[in-house]
Order: sequence, then C-alpha cells, then structure tokens
Amino acid sequence: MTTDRKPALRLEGIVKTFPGVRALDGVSFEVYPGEVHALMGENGAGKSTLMKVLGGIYQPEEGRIFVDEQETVMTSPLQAKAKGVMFIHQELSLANELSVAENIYLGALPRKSFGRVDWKMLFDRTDAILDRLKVGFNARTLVGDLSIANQQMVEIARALTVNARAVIFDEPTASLTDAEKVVLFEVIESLQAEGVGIVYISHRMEEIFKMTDRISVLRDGSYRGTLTTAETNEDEVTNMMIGRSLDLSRNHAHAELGDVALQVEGLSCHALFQDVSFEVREGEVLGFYGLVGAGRTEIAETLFGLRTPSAGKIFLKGQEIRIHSPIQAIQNGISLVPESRKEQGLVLGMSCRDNITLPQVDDMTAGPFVSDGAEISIFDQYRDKLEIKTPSWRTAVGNLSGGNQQKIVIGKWLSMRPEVLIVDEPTRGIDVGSKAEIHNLLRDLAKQGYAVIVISSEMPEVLHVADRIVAMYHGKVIRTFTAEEVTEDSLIQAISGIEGGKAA
Amino acid sequence: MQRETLKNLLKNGAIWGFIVLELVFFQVVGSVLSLSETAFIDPDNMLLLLKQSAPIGIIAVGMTVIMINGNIDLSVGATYALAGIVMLDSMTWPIFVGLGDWAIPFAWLMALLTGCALGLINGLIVWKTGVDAFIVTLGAMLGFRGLVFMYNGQQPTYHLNWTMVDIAEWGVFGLQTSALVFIGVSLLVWLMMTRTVHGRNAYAIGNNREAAVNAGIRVGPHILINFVLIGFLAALSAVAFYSGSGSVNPNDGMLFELWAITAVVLGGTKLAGGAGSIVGTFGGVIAIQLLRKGLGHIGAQTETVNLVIGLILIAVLLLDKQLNRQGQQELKL
Amino acid sequence: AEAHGGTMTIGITQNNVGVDSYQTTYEEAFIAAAEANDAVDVVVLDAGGDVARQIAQMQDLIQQEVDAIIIWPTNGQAVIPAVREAHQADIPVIVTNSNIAEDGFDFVSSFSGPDNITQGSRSAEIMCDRFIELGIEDEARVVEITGQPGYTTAIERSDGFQDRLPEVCPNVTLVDSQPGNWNREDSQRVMEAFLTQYDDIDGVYSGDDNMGVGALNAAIAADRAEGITFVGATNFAVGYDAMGRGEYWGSIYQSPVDDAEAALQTAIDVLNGEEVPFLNYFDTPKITQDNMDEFDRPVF
Amino acid sequence: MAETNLKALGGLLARQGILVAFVVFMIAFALWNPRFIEIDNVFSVIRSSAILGVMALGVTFVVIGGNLDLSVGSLLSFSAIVVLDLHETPGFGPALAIPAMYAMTMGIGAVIGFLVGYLKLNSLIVTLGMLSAIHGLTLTWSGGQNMDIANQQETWFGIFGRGTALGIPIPVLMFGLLAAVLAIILAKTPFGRKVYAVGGNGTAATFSGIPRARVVFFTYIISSFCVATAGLIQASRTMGAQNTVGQGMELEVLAAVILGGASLLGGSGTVFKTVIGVLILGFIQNGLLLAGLEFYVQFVVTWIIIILAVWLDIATKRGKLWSPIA
Ligand SMILES: Nc1ncnc2c1ncn2[C@@H]1O[C@H](COP(=O)(O)OP(=O)(O)OP(=O)(O)O)[C@@H](O)[C@H]1O
Ligand SMILES: Nc1ncnc2c1ncn2[C@@H]1O[C@H](COP(=O)(O)OP(=O)(O)OP(=O)(O)O)[C@@H](O)[C@H]1O
Ligand SMILES: [Mg+2]
Ligand SMILES: [Mg+2]
Repeated sequence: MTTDRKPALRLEGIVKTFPGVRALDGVSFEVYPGEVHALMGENGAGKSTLMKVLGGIYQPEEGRIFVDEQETVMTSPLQAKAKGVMFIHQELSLANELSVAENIYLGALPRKSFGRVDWKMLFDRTDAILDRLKVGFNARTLVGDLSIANQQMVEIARALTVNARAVIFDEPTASLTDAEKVVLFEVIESLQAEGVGIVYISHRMEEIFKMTDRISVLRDGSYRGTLTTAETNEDEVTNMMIGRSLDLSRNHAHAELGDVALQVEGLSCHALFQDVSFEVREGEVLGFYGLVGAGRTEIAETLFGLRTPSAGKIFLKGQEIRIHSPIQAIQNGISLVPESRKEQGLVLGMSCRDNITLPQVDDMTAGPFVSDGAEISIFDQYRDKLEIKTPSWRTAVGNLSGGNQQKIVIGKWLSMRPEVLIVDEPTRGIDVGSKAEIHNLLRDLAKQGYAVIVISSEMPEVLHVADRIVAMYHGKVIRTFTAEEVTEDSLIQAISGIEGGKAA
Repeated sequence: MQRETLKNLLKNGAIWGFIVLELVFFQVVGSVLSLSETAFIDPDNMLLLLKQSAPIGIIAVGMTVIMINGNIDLSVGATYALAGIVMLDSMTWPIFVGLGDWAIPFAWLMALLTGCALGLINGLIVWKTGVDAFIVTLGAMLGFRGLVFMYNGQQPTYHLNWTMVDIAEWGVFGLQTSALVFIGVSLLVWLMMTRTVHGRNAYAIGNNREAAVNAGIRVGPHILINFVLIGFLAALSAVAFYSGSGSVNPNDGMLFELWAITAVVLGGTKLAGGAGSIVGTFGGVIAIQLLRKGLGHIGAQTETVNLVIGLILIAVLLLDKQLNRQGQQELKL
Repeated sequence: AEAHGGTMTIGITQNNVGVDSYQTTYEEAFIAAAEANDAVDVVVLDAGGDVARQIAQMQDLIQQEVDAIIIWPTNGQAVIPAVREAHQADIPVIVTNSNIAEDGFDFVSSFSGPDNITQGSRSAEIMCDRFIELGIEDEARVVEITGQPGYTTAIERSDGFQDRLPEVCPNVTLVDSQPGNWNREDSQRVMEAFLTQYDDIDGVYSGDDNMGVGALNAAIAADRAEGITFVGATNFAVGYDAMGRGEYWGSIYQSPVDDAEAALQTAIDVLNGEEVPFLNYFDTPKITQDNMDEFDRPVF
Repeated sequence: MAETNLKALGGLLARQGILVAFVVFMIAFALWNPRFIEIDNVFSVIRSSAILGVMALGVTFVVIGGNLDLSVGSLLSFSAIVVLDLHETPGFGPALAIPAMYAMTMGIGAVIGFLVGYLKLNSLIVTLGMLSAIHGLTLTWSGGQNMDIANQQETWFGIFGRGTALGIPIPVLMFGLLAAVLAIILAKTPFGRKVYAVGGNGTAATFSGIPRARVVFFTYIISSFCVATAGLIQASRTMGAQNTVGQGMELEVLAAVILGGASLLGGSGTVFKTVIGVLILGFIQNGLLLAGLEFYVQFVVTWIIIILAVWLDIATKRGKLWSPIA
C-alpha cells in the first residue's frame, strides 16, 4: 500500500461507552486514499459503533478524528457529509413514502428559487446514478415499493452523490444477490480509482479477500491489529477475530432420513408463486435458493399461515392440514425465522429474554403468572448455545448489535423445538464464527430428527448445509437438486431461468 | 408530478366518494322531507359551505403539515382564541386607536404575530427539550387557554368594527373572504409540501426520523418552522373568522383540534407521519362540514347528529380500508 | 317580513342542547309548542356551544329563507354580524334566553328570556336575608361557584350576585370564586378544596342548582353541611328535593317551558305584525324552603 | 462504598424521573401551604382523582397496546346515566342496575375492540367517532335530562362514592385495588407480556404467534371495565349525573397516562407510573386551588409543570438536559 501518502481518514484512541458496555476501547484506525480497508470482528465487536462515530452519529468520549490529517470534531451527520465522509448504513435508513431520487439525495435536494426542489436536476442526476448501478427501477419509484435488496441499492447509490473523501460501507451485501454484488464491487472499484478511501465492513470472507487491500480486526471493542490482505489467509483473520480457528469443512454425515415431515403439493398463491411441490423428511435440511423475488419468502409465509394459498395442499406427516394463522402453524409444529428481523422478528424495545420466550410465554407460567426462573433458564440456554453477546437479559434487543439481534430471533424459534423449522436468510449479518455455529445447529437439529427448510440467497450457505436444494425462478420450482449432483454452475443456471439448469 | 397528484387523489378516493354520497343523500332526503324551499345542492349553498369550512379548514391545513412531519398540535384551538383576542383588543390600544380603520391591518398583524409566537414556543420546546409534541401541545392547550382567560377574565373580548365586518363579508363570485383565504392557504401549502425542499424534508422526517437525521437533515429547525406555520395558520383562521364576528369568547376554539385532526386523518394523512396530502385534507374538511350542514338541513336532532357523525367517521374509515386493500396478495398481519 | 297567511317557517339555533336538563327541556317544550300550532313549521338546530357553528347555522337558515329566526346566543356579541345578515335579508330575529350586546339591538326584533343579572341579585338577597335570620350578617363568609367560564349566563349571574351582595349585606365577605362549569362533579371537587382551605364557610352561591347540589354533596361528605346556607339559581328537581329535605336553602325558579313558549310566541307575534316589547323578560321568582310549596317540582 | 450507593441512587433516579418530579413538587407545595399534605387533604385529592385514575388504568392498557382511547369520557357519561336510570327503574335497584350497566358499557367496549382489533381500523378515529356516537346514545337514553336518585336515603348505592372502610374512602380503596390487580396482570401474566409485544411491534408479535387482534380487543374490554367502574363511582358520588359528566376527560386521562411515561407509540409504560401521573395531576389541581390561584393561573401552571415533569423524566433517562435533536 502507498504508506507514504497521507491517510484520507484517521482515528486515534476512540472510546465510546453505552450503559453497561464499553463498545469501543481506544481504537485507532486509518484509511488511505484509494484503499479498500476491511473492518472485521465478531457480532458486537464495535464495528458499526466505530463507523457511527466517524459519521457524526455518536460522539466519542475520548479520541480524535482526522480527515486528510486535519483534526475534526464530527458533531452531526451533516457535518460528516460536509467533510466528505459518506456512510452506507447496515440497517436500511430510508424514507419509504418518498421516491428513490428523494431518498438518494435526502438532506441534499437540489434547489431552485424560493426553496423549490429542482425536480429535473434531481431526476436527471438520479437516473445517471441508477444507470451506473444497473438496477431495474427508476428515480420516481416509491422506495416502499422496492424489495429489500433494491432498497439496499438505493442506500448504496448515495455513495455516488457527492465527491466523498471516504465512504463507509457497513455490511452492504447482507441482503444483496450475486448480480447486485457484482455491480456493487464495480462501484467500489471506480470509487477506489477516483482516490476515495473506503471502509468495508462484512462478515463474508470471500468478499473481503476479493475486494480489500488491508484488514483491521476489532474484538470486544478493542483494536487487534491490521493485516495486509494479500499476505494473510482466512484462518489467521478468524483467529484474530475469535481467538481460535474454525473447522469449516463440509460436514455431511447424513442423518438417517425418517418419514416425510412436510409435503407440499401444487401450492400456489396468486401471482406470487405457482404450482410449488416439494417434500422434506425428518432428519433432512432442504435448501431453497433463488434470486430476490423468486417467491421463496412467500412460500414460507404461506406455510406459516400468513398468506392464504389460492391452490394446493399441505400435508404434515401425511395428514392434510390447513393453516390460517401463525398460531395454528406453531401448534402444528411449524416455526418460521422471518427474513426481516427488525420488522418481523423482534420487539426492539423489549428485553432479550422476553423476545426469546415470546411465542411460548403462555407456557412459561407458574400458576397464572409468568415465571422468571423458567424464562431465564431458556434464555441462558440459548445465550450460551448461540453465544449471544449482551450485557444482561434485561437489555433491550434494540441495543444489541445486528448479528446478535439475529441470534435472538433464531434462539426464539429454536427454543420452540419445532418439527419443521423454516429459516429465511438465517445468517444475514452474522459473523463467521456464529455462522458456522448456526449451520452446525441446523445440521444438529436435522440429526435429531427435525425437518429443516433453509431459504438463503448465499450459495455457499445452501451448498454447505442443505441435503437437497430447490431452485426457484419467478415463482416456480425449476428443479430440485440433491447434494451429490449439485454444482455451482447448474444452480446458477437454474435460478436464472436458463434452460440448461435442467441438465447436469 | 401531475401523475402523482392523480394517484394521490385516487388513493384518497374514499373521501371524495363519500362527499358525493353526502350530497346525493342530503339532496334527496331534504327534498322528500321538503323542510326548506331551497335545494341542498344549490350553488349558493355550496359556496357558503366553503366559507363555513374555513375556520377549521385553515387550521386543518396546518395540522396536515404538522402531522406529515410526524408531530401533532393540540393547542391550535387556544392559539386561535388568543390570536382573536389580541386582534380585537389591539384595535383599542392607544397607538392604533388614532388610526381609525387603518388600525385593522395592524390588528391583523398583531394577531398573526401572536400565532407565530405561540407556535414558536411549542416548536422550541419540542425541539430543545425533546419532549413529545403530543405532551407539549397538550400542556399548551391548557396553558394557552389560561393566557386567554388571563387577558380578560371570563369576559368576552369585544370590538365590533363594521368596516372589518364588511371586509370579511366582501366576496367575489359569491366566495367570501374567509373562503378565499381557505382556498388560498390550501393552494400555497400544497405547493410548499409538494414542490419545496422544506416540504419534502417534512415528509422524510415524518416517515423515518432516524434516516432523516442520518442524511444530515436538521430536524429541529424543520419542526420549529412547521410549528410556527401552524401557529400562523391558527391565527389566520382567527383573523378570517373574528373579523366577521367581532367578539371572542374565552371558550372559543375548544375541540377545534379534534375536528382538525379528524379532517386530516379522514383525508388520508397518516397519524404516524410521513404520508398525507393537503388535497386529501381539503376533502376531509368539506366532508365534515357537509355532514353538519346536511344533518341540520334534514332536521336531525342533537342526539341523532352526534350518533350519525360518529358512525359515519367509522364508516369512512372502513370504506377507506376496503379501497386501499392490496387484495388477496396481502400478508395477513 | 309581511304578515303570513299560510304556514310560517321559524328557525331556531340553540346554544348547547344536552349539556343540561334545562336546555333539553327547552328544546322539547319548543318543539311541542310548535307542533301544537298548525300555522308553524320549525327548523331546530343546535350549535353545540360553538360560536362558529352557530354563525354557520344562522347563514344556513338565511339561505333556506325561513320566515323568522330565534337565536339562543352562544356569545352575545359574536353573533351580531350574523344577526345583521339576517336583518339585511329581511328576516326578523328574536333572541332568546340570554341577550345579545347592545350594538346588535338595531337588528333584532325582540328579546325574550330571563333577566340573569336580576337573578344574581335576587340570589344575593336570598342569601343575605337568610344570614340576617341566622344573625350572622356581620361575619358570614361566602364562596361562589360559577358556571362555565365565558358564558353570558354565568357571567351575568355572577355579576348580579357580586354587585348586590355588598349592597344588602355590606359586612359579608366573598372569600373565593371558582368555576364549576355547570357540572356537578366539578363543583363538588371545587367545594372539597374550599372546605379544606377555609375553616369557616357560611354560605355557598352556585350559578345553578346542579352545581349547588354538587357543593352540598361535598359539604355533607365533610360533615359541614349543617352550618352552610346553600343558594343557587335555575331551580332543578334535585335542588327542589334537597330544599324539601331542608339541606338546601334557596334558589331562583325559572321554567324552561315558559322560556321556550315565550320565545316562540314572540316570534309568531312579530310575524303577525303585532306590537311586541323589545325586552320581553319573563318572571323568575325567588324560591326558598319557606315558600317552595307555592311552586311545582321542576320537571328537569 | 459511598460511591456505589450514590451510583445506585443515581440509577434509581434515572429510571424514576417522574417519581422524583412528583416528590419535588409535593415538597414545594407543602412548604407553600402545609395544609397540602394533611391526611384529610391527601385523601380528598385521591378520592377526587379516583374517577380519573380508574379510567387512566384502563387506558394504560390500550396505550401500551399501541392504540388510543378518546371515547372514555363519553363512555363515562353513558355508564353513569345508565346506572342511575336503571337504579330508578322500578324493579331494578342497585343489585341489578350495576351489573346491567357493566354489561352495556363493556358491550360498547367490545364494539370498539372489534373495530380496532379485528378490523384494524385506526384507533384515534374510531374512538373519536365513538366519542360522538356514545354521546348521541346517552342523550337518546336520557332524553337529554339529568338523572338523579330520588330517595338517596333508601339505597346503598351511595357507598361506592361516599362510603368509607377502615377510615379510607371507598373510591380510594377501589382505585388502589384495581391498580394493584391490573398492575399484576400487566407485569406478571402472559397476557400483559402480549400487550407489550403487540404495542411494541405488532408485526413481530403476529410472527410470534400472538393473536394480536384478540389482545387489542381485550385491552379495550379492560378499558371499558375501568370506565364502567369509574362511572359507578361517579354516579354514586353525586347520586345523579348530567349527560356531559365525562366530557373532556379523555384528554385529561391521556395526559395522566403519558405523564406517567407511557409512550404514545405503544410498548412502554406501567400501571404504577400511570398512578403517579394521575396523582401528579390531582395534586397540581388541588395545590393550586389551595394556593388560592385563579383557575386560569392554574391552567398556565399546570402546563408548565406537565412539561417540566416530562422533561425531567426523559432528561434523566438520556443523561442530558437538552435534546439531541439536530
Ligand atoms: N445504542 C446502543 N445502546 C447500548 N448499547 C449499544 C448501542 N449500540 C451498540 N451497542 C452495543 O455496543 C456493542 C457494539 O455494537 P456494534 O453495533 O458496533 O457491533 P458490530 O461490530 O457492528 O456488530 P455486527 O457485526 O453484529 O453488526 C454491542 O455490544 C452492542 O450491544
Ligand atoms: N421488484 C420488486 N418490486 C416490488 N416488490 C418486490 C420486488 N421484488 C420483490 N418484491 C417483494 O418484496 C418482498 C421482499 O423482497 P425480498 O427482496 O426480500 O425478496 P426475497 O425474499 O429475497 O425473495 P424470495 O421471495 O425469493 O424470498 C417480497 O414480498 C417480494 O414480493
Ligand atoms: Mg454492525
Ligand atoms: Mg426472501
């Protein structure tokens, strides 16, 4: 790296505490112009907090910030922006009722006289940016009408609106599919070429090794060191992050397959998906893979009683069942880990414990009252199992890091000991260590005789955990692969609607 | 932009459909009962309707902005009364009294300044202390009312100036001054909300405050401006109304906040903020006034009026829900 | 307007029906009187206590071209321009129950109703007479509970009382006055605070009997009712009964039925071109435990 | 040692800012007028706050569940009028009138609960509509007349509003008892937990298999139960009622609940805090009355106190006096 140049951005001895947590403990860190600098660490290590300090959202208790070696105090996002620091948030930060263009230029709408918005300039500029991002929507679309992935692209588009000195991407790919990732990487490369310093936060090793120049590691809020990407490997990084190595080898000791647990025949739901048939056996992990909007989530929601199917049958252990509500689904032993943890998975203002026991609070009783003991024991069990990092069970879930929030949602449904567990994007935003942990958990569950359905947009994930993979395209099942016959190429072809997927 | 307006109009279809329904109903029932010699859907009657809608309508326009911005203002009724008092009382102040009828514009100015000042107080408190606008303005509803009573005890404030009454009753095309003010204000604020940076930012703040903050929008000043605006509009409503009536009772304007909010929500503005339109609010105001007027027209008794207004509010809500359904593809939440 | 041969349509906009029995009984009596008269059609509107709504109703009535308008003003001054509009449209206006301000007299045919100021002074006289009877006219301490702040009736009665009391009983002190909003519960709460605050209360004047009975309830609960003279206005049935039990001293007898019938008759007389006095007060006599037998129990 | 104690105290203060505000306020008024804290006065305040308080308990459930209830004032008038009228109906008497009134009041509560819970209509507008509709119903029932009990000596109906037990006024006892029961329901039962979940994030609650509609429905049932109780106390206390007894109370009730720290967005608040909110309002009113201030000065002072109390409450929570709003 060009170490003789001045860093675009430098942090020195940053300390930031929250009640009960020392989120950052004297962290120093720098990015050079044209460098892509990865920031890694377990869930809750303090990555997002550090970046929020940089972006003017939090004020640190100690430490100094330099932009182009000029010391600056970042008191607000507005000021950070003025200093050339752009911030692409981990959690979507959009106004759903406004158009794409207004969101991209939020806080910086072009003006004409009398404070009027210069719509023409706004739309022209936005269209130019959207062209560069090769997305399928236009500047006037309402953001609320977009899929999560496309909303993420709107966030990313913001990075291109100003001449930034530094751009921070906080887990930008968590909900992107491969095609969009490619576009994102092109964007990053072109920013890099313009001499912008880039901070890139992600839990995905392959991206880190593909995209970045250096890697800095945080652990429990303190700085662990910086590695040059070209000179290191996954193992070393993991070791630095979690203090041990991981065995990521494919772990396919097949469980004994039992009876068919869940069978779906010709299930359709209006325009969302049609004629979907599959079965999953006790002891089996069935993967669903497809592009955004392929209809996987909608199938899961239908099985969970949240949508009314227009045709088709569902059999549980050979018995036809009708599910009209999540309550019935749960009674039938079906659980769903939903795809959006903030909207669907968690009551953010509630404590960690209360969130985990929520679906079974009726059973957590001694007499008519909720029993603290029963709840805490469940909580403790899953905190240990999933290594959830939280100051205490009382902490509001909203104060946990993104990854730990996801673990709470998973813990909530695992603790229900369901017969059929559906997980929709289970490891979105989860660190490598915990991810492996969750994968093992899913496999373990299968081994214990549960039927597990995993919906994922990450190919390595489905390849890693699933026994069979259902490939979907445009609301239809294209093909079901077994673990033995599946290859990356055939899977990609199947989910892109290319005829060839059928061969192989 | 035009397409968007049309879309909004359709989205708020319930309220316009409801207005048509009201017109037909009252016309038919009114003529069957033949209580009065004139038709309900008489052009003069409809123009009168606009005038009668003005006091709450002007306030509702301001309330729309406040609510889109994600706040609420329960103190508008008291602001309205206080501004009215200042207007009438200032005409008797020694500095203005010598001006004769030229005191009128000054009186108006004093009233509007009062409204702005009260709005400023609310806005500053909401901004600087971070206390929820609901509580701040709930408190102010009491506090401002206290100021109203302090001004003149329990006595009405009275200053009848026939020139001012004539101005209030002046009109073109049968539209009297307050109706013109209502239409003008609606138009201007509609332009503000759809065309200006301030208006669009108000939507963004109401829609997702955190996102707005993250994007560097200065939320506080926007809130402040909108509170000053609604204070101004409440005062303007008082100017339009009291110019024509000349006396303020210290109880005036009570419940205005609830009626204004009702009109705004009927017009499709979300209580949570971030979505809504002035056009919808205009419809909501007209719908409510039509209802009151129509029930009087067909000779409904007090208890029936109360019952019907209540049930109709709920019915409109049901209708709106039905119209805005996403059909079978909806998630059952 | 010329005298009518056929039926006449009379519109009325009332202050706030349903807020208390008086106004409701008034409305019923008004409608009943109109139905008994074949020559009269009525349009009955209720302003719900809101001036803006009342002005709108005046305009509606003008627009409907009724023959005469009766108004029970929510605000005796604010309705003047609206009354002028009616006058300019050649529709005679009759004011009922509480009058409009003098500036509006030119546009009004007649006023029909009670004299609230006189009522207030009469209440003061009842109170004073009682104190003299008890021999405490030189030391008595009185508290007042007024009606809804801002309403003419409340203000006039209070003025009448406060002006007259020192004239008849110069040594009686009025120690406090708080509004009870024509509401029995509010009045009871106000009285509770008075009782805590003042160890010595000899008399309570309330703007109407409804509030008076609230105050009485508070005093009974505190075991202090014995020593207090309660005087009210607008004798309600509850007040009449309490008087019968000897707990409540006196009030002003005012019948909403008389009130309503007088208003309607005035309107009819005006339309028939008859000569009517401009101020058409109907009598509201004093009623106390001593003379209550002379009066019927109020129906409201 | 001392430091940890201080810290613990600091933590307590931070959590209970509103309580601190309350205590400060009480001390200030007691210094002004010692009568303020005499036991008689305290009882008198609590007794006259009981009606507002009982209603606020129910509305607490509604608000935590993420909705509003503006119909409580109107419903209070309804229940008071109905119970008095039935009481005076030959053959009824208190023993029949009271349960019948509860049934009707809670029936209306069920209608609101159905509209808001099952049909998912906006609660502000539904209850605003019901405010008006119930008033119409009440007027129809009573014919617009006041309702009064003719023979007050011959009925035991008065005990709910006027009686005492162990030297404590019955309304105070009822308020206390109901507060205790509802506090336990909210804090300790699965139902209470569900109310928080539904109010905190309704979608997530549905995804967790919580019958959101039913939970919302029951918050309104509880609210209407409380209103019926308040109506009983009201009617019994005055042994008569106007059609407008409850008019305007909805906002006062809401103020008490919010003052207690419940969020209008739902998901937070407690019964205990609501009680504090109710007492603050009651004592403010009483204190200012004792101080001999004109009612309109009371308005202004109440305004200032409400804002200061809430401000202090949130300022202690965020550890900063001034809001971080940019
Ligand atoms: N607003 C807050 N209040 C209290 N604690 C917080 C808050 N925000 C973050 N924390 C805590 O600070 C620590 C660091 O959180 P942060 O979000 O920075 O983690 P992260 O490294 O981004 O994790 P992830 O990979 O899961 O996103 C966590 O322990 C978290 O619980
Ligand atoms: N282009 C689009 N325009 C509008 N809505 C979309 C679009 N793509 C997806 N959606 C909707 O957005 C919601 C969530 O989208 P998301 O991107 O999470 O899809 P997904 O869950 O990845 O796809 P799948 O259905 O295969 O799971 C879905 O209800 C989907 O119907
Ligand atoms: Mg993070
Ligand atoms: Mg999905």
